[in-house]
Amino acid sequence: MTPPIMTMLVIALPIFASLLILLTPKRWPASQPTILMAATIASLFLSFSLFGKESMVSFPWLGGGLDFSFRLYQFSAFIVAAVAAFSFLIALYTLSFFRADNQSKLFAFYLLLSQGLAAGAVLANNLVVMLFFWEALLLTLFGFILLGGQYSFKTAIKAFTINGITDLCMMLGIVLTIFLAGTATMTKINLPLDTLGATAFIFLMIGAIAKAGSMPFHTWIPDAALDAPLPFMAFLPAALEKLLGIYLLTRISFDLFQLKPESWVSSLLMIVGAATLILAVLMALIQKNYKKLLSYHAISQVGYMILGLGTAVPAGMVGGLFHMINHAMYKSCLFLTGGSVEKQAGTTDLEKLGGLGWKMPVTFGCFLIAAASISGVPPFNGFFSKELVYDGALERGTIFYVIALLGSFFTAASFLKLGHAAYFGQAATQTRETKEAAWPMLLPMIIIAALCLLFGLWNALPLNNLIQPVFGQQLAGHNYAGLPHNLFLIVMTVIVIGLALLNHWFGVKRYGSGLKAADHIHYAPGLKQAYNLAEKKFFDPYELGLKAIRLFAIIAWGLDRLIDWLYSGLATSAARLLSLVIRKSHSGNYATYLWWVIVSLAGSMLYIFMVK
Amino acid sequence: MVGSFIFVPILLLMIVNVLSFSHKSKLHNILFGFGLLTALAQIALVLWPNKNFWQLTANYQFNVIKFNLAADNLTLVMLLAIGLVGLIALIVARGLINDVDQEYNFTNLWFIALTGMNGLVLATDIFSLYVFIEITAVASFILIALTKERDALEGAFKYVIFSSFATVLMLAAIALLVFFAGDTSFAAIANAIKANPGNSLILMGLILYLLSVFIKSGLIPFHGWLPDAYSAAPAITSIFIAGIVTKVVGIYPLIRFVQLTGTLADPLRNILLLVGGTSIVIAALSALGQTNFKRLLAYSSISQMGYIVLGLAAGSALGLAGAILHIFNHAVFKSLLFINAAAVEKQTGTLDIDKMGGLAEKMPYTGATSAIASLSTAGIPPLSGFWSKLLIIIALWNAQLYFYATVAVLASLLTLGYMLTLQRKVFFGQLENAFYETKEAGWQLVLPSLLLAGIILGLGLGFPWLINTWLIPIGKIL
Amino acid sequence: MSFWFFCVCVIMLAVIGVYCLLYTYSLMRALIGIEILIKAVTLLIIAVGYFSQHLALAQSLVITLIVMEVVIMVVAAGIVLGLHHYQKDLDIRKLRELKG
Amino acid sequence: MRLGNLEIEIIIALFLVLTALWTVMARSLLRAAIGLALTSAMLTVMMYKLNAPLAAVFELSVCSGLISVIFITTISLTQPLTWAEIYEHERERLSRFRPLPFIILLLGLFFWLVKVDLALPTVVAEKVTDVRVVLWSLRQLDLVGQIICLLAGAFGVTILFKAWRGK
Repeated sequence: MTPPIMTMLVIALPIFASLLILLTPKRWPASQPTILMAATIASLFLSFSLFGKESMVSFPWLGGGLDFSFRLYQFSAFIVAAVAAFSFLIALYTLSFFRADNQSKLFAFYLLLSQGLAAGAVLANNLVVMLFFWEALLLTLFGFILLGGQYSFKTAIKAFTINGITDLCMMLGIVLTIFLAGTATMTKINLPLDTLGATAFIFLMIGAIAKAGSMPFHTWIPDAALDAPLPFMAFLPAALEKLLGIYLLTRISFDLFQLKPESWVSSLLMIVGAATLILAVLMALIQKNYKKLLSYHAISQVGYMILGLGTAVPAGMVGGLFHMINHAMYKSCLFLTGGSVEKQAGTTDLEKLGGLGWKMPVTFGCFLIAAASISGVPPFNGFFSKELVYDGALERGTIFYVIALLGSFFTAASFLKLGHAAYFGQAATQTRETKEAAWPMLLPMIIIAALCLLFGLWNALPLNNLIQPVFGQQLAGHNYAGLPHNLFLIVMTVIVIGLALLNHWFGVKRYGSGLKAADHIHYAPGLKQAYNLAEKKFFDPYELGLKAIRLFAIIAWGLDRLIDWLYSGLATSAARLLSLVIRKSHSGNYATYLWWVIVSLAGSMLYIFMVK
Repeated sequence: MVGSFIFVPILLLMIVNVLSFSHKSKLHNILFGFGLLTALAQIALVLWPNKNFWQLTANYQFNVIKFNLAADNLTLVMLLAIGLVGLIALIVARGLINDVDQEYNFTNLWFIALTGMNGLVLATDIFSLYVFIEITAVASFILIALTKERDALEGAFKYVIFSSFATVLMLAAIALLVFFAGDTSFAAIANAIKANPGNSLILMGLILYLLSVFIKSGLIPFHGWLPDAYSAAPAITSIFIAGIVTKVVGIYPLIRFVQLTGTLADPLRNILLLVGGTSIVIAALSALGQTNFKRLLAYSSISQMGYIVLGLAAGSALGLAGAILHIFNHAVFKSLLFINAAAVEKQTGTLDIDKMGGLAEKMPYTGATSAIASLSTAGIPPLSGFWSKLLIIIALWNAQLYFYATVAVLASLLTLGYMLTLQRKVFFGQLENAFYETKEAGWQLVLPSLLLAGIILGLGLGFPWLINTWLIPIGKIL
Repeated sequence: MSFWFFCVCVIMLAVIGVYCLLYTYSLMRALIGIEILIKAVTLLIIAVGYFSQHLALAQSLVITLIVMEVVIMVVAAGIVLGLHHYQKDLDIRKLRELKG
Repeated sequence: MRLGNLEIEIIIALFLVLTALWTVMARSLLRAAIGLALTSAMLTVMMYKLNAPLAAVFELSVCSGLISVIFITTISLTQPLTWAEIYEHERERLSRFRPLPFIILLLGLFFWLVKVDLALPTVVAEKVTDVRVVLWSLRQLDLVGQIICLLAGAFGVTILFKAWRGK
């Protein structure tokens, strides 16, 4: 097969398979998993065999320069392969996750459809074509969340509305870009960031970072964590949407537009990144639910990627992109461990969990590796990408570096809390009988955990083959494989992790390891740290610090809710009020309606003769 | 030969009625068969056009008969939509009406309405246009009042009043335009308009004509009758009237108007824009709060008409093409939604969406097809509704009407809002106990639903190939 | 007599008809209002025919118009009769069941 | 034809407007229907004066004849109220219609005083001046339309005027 045909096949195959799944009758229960596995394995092979090839495909479409064109090159092939890989692993995982037949069938349908559409969006070489696939992904998102059961409708609507609004921004951005560049073909666009260019860029950026789940477009993710099926969380918000969002952000920043370190747009990106990572991690710290805690981390880690790419200096860009692929791995691994725990123990409420470490050793092992990765413990992959982001941030401003480091500290602290509460300590009565999960659920976790380790120990493999070629010329003379070059950063990271450990130890010591006090313990060590600092350097009372951090967490929470309300509350109630007024005016009296006609008649005649 | 679109149905109708050779139920079966054949033949003639058929004028055989009828691309699309919705209404009627008398009456009136609409889109003469509008209107008055239920009569009465008022305005407009043209043909009137720019009597005529078609198509603020008539009419009438009749009666003359006046003068265009924009927003907001299934659909209909008017006001081939495609799309998805409403009403006995819930479980085909139709209404890609809205929005943008383009884009969020509310309240969510025994409404409703849903999907997916072969040539009639 | 004179006549008749439509409480009177409006427009067509010397055309239009008018009025009267069956009078104010 | 200073058309128009006014203001529905027939008759006279005799005949026979019959039938079928009720209704109704004559008067005065200068087209005489030729050979489509419309009306009568079953 020639590369163009394979390119088209990589999009078409999953979509056709998804339709096939929809058509399989209930009488053949085995057909659906067979098709699912066959399609995901086939597209996995297909996308890996596309690696290193380049091709352009184009069909005439709307006319006027709008062609149905696709471009396969190093970057898109990489993302497509990653999407296919995650799709395969999640498919494997779902084999024994769902109980209800209908649910697994629809999930398989949405999974394959999303995969095909995502491949289309990534491969598109025309902004309008990309938008086409991008918008269609909205539908599968909606469908996925709806699978969660009767309470998920509200969340689904929320996700749909938020993503719909941001996609609208993206649409405006695309229109503006086409207007500025005079073409919709992505390879032909390369615009400077002047006033109009920056406007178009920011619109496109909103679409991209909202897909990735950055603040302030994130509020649906924690809700979905509770309502939607867990494999969905591991697939869409943790992996696929990050890949797509960051892919688009990279494309627009360094391909379609010329993002330079000195521009204000770059600073804006960095501020968005820094704010996202610190606010979300503070939110994560106070959560008491396995899935919800993870979902806030899914938001927080996007901050690192945006911060890294936003620096627009080589180290940061490479770091941001590397963090994207690393995050997709360890976060879906974490969600999958959450899924195993939910399936086996029946709950993800941390207050009811405990002592799972001995009962589910494989899950626990995978959790340990992934948690170490996300916390940036050497030598796992998260460590290396974070170091690169730190490097870039430090180059642009110390404040960004400090925030990133602080985020790291809280990340480590919250995962210590999570691990402790779920896997150590006393089990509650309900979960005492828990056993290890089935092998189709364990296998994906093990594979991803192994990859986390591999990408860490042998980071030259992803960096030299996947990440660095993306930026090509811009990286001339740099190579980031191997150990980080800046010893200061390593020392600081190790210190921060050490501090987090110390902090956790303090907390456990002080409040005992009672599970019910778990979240309280993890407030207190943060406060104790602040207290110690204050005792040494400033005169800062413990209570004040406690209140300050509490207040900060409350403000963060309030901000979160406010944004939420703006989306789902204000707009809806305004529309409802207007609707009520309009309905009241339709009194059923035909003379009233006739009056409207006559007034309009008189008005339009007056208007016509006045203008004339 | 295009005259056969008028003669064949009316002759068939007369033969069956005048001869009335058999028992009523048998008679009705014959009439029904004729109806199916007529509609199918109409669709076939449009889809596989035969040059000889379309170009032969009627007077080649008898010198006595001379009709001013002609078909252009727009007419073809309208004939296709009329045939399609007509066919579907006829089939659905068999499932919905149980009474032989009523079904016989429906089929008779269906023939008259079909003839009226065919004549309307084929007419080349403004007064003939009026005559056929009136025929179609009379048929639809009776169709609405068919079951003689109280609410249906109320809706019909309001429709009679508003329709007659519109007729009076249109006749006044015809009188003023004919004053200058000296003839009633479209060509003569177009010439007269071009020859007398800025004449106040002509302007008066144009504005009267414009407002009369606004009333006929129920655009805000001329819409008072429409929600009442749609929601009170019997189920089968709603499908037929909302799907095609009021569109042919109202919007088609509007398109001819835009074609007549050429590029619209600025004040007229502003009126079109204002009415279109207002209709989209206000009707969508109103639909948001409705609890009656059919009334919600009626307001949605007004809102979609607003898009068509905006497309026309853009004044470019692209906008016109988008508007025409949207008429066709609207005919398809709105008939489908009304069929779904009819199915739900038939099976549950209510139209109050607050009382329903979870029906998709019991009526899977109705649920699935209504979801497709709703999403097409809201303009979600890749369904056909997306493309027509996209064309309209692009046309508005190209005409530098940025405000209205933005309104059109934002209002599709409102559309999505009320359509999703509808879907959630009726088809998803918790199944009410009362509906535990509910079943699908029978093949007469399911089959047309699936056909229409298939058209929505097919048009949506096939659009890229459709646009250059069909739509852009249609838009060029301007 | 000028064309304007007939225009004034038409406008006056139209105002009477519309006023009747707007302010009446009787279904039959609403139909009478419509009738007066149609009279006004008939007069306009004839006047136009007279002043443009196209009386033959205008007359043939008016004849068609009259036939249409009769059919509409018959149907409307039937609907009024139906409504009377339910509400036992012709009060238009009871015609407000459909609203919202 | 001139009557002193007035032209006959002015008188006919005056009567036309007055009969229309009376139709709308009339106390009972029956009188209103008769008023409508009178208005129609005045219009017929006006048409006759404007050299449109054929249309005038139609107007007279169909409008003041047939339509009046339909209206009067409908009115008598809908059981008029008792006289006391009518009287009560009328007082209230008249208060709503009282402004109408003044409005008409003001309109008439206004348009009498304000002479609007209309840009009329140059007259091109008709090629075919015979109504029968126009109607039967040029406007055949309208005739077909009339037939269809009458057919629709026939169905309307059979459906709407049929008695209610079992009620």
